[in-house]
Amino acid sequence: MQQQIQLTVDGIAIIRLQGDLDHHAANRIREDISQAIYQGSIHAIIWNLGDLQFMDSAGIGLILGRMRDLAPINGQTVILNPSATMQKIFQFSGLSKYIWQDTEDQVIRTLGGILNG
Amino acid sequence: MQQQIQLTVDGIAIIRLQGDLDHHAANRIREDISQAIYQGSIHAIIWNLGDLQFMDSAGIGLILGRMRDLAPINGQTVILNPSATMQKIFQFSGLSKYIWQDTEDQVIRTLGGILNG
Amino acid sequence: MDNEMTLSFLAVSENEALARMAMTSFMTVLDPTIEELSEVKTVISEAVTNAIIHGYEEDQAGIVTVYATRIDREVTVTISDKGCGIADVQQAMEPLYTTKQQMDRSGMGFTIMESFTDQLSVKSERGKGTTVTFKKQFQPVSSPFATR
Amino acid sequence: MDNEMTLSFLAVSENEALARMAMTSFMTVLDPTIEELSEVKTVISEAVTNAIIHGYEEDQAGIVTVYATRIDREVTVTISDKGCGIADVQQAMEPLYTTKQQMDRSGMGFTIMESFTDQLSVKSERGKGTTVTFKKQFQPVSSPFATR
Ligand SMILES: Nc1ncnc2c1ncn2[C@@H]1O[C@H](COP(=O)(O)OP(=O)(O)O)[C@@H](O)[C@H]1O
Ligand SMILES: Nc1ncnc2c1ncn2[C@@H]1O[C@H](COP(=O)(O)OP(=O)(O)O)[C@@H](O)[C@H]1O
Repeated sequence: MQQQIQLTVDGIAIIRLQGDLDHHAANRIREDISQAIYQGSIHAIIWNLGDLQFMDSAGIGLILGRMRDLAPINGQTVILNPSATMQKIFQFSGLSKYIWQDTEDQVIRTLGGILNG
Repeated sequence: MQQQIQLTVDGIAIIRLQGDLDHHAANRIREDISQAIYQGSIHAIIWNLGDLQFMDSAGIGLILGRMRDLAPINGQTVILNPSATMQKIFQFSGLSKYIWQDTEDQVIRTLGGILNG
Repeated sequence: MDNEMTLSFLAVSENEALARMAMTSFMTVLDPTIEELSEVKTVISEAVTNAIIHGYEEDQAGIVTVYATRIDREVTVTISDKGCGIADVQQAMEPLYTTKQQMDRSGMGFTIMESFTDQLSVKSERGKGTTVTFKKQFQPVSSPFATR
Repeated sequence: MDNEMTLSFLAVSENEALARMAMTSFMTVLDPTIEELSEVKTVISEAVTNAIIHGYEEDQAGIVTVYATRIDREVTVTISDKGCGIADVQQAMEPLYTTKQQMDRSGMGFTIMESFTDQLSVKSERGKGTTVTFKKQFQPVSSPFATR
């Protein structure tokens, strides 16, 4: 499991996950992600799952947990490039409305508009 | 496990192996290889292991077995691109003298010279 | 029976991947579709994680066992622990129900397990442990709809 | 002990890959070098294949068991069968000695197992079965010579 966290100047965290996201992996990356969010005064998180090989409900827990972190400031959550199986898991969990069919850049532009407008 | 067998006009069989070569896989490909050898009136075999992920002593058995098939006609055996671990296995088995440091094309030219000269 | 395996391991979270890898290899011969493979891996991962974090409450001395059999194109798998057990199985299986929300658990484990299997049964006794059994039927290899 | 697993399966040759996959996953936490990983996989493959083709003579009802433990950076693995056993272990371990040359066996299994492990012991009793135990010490992760 590897993660890459990028913070944009307008307060968006792009989290790119690679490998297998299970309970073991989620425990190892949660702290890093939370820290980045708090330090960067983040208003939105983009979860790019394009390079994620596997995800179970630990992924749902990780994303829901960060949505709770962002809730006080009305932060946005966007999920990109889930596999077919991940899409089903998001659907069961009521998270499919956060899946966008766009590229990272498009999402950043759209969110920038929402956040600044 | 996948194998690709190519027969040249001057009676050389190039066997390219992919994946894991264990006892299970060797059993599945032995027949194909033996048939190609007999049908093609082959004088030499080039084993290209460049895409082989794993090999245990079943690989030694497979190669030694085909050397025995070629022995009556003084056929040649050449091994290309073994991994570091495979090199050790060939060394224990006395087969390292069949490992050439050349490309397939170079070997074909050299063997062509030997076979026709 | 065409094949059978039993895998037991300590209740440490690195073994969630071990269980998935072993099941992946056990299914190889069936030439599963990408979705069949990832769905079964997900179910295994959910059940094994539950055994580790709920059954044994991360007491790493606990042993989790995965028992799998294959008959033709049907796989039956049992994941069991001898941990604390579940007081009310029906409640536990409700979507979003979790006793560990502070640990970022979503309560979706059983829902996912039910959705991704053809049959699922959960047996549990308090103080004795929990056993999850599921069946999965794999599509015929010739299926033109399969993405392999 | 830092981790422990037991994997049992039917003596069918498709399970040679299963045993390798499970061991690969068991070693992941050690971040092994490519050679450490492939050497241990080779040893597992040799011992499991022997149990299947020699121990049980391909009687697919036989059960092969792989038991692995890890303490720090040392892994100890036992591969056992309840098959026919070996009459003369010393002779069996000689390079090139094989009782199945007609099956393309090379007789190099035990030689490879000895070369790729730090310690190897073989216990066998005719009619009772065979147990191969080996230890492998992994290089410290910081080693600058390691190809990972
Ligand atoms: N093996 C188990 N042993 C004890 N309790 C369990 C076990 N599996 C599940 N449970 C209980 O059932 C609840 C729901 O499980 P699940 O749907 O997988 O969600 P989650 O794991 O996210 O909590 C858990 O929170 C736990 O209380
Ligand atoms: N598990 C086993 N049960 C019975 N006999 C065995 C077992 N393992 C090895 N042997 C015997 O020892 C011989 C040498 O084994 P090995 O060095 O692995 O070479 P190979 O498998 O190529 O024959 C085998 O041919 C077989 O007679």
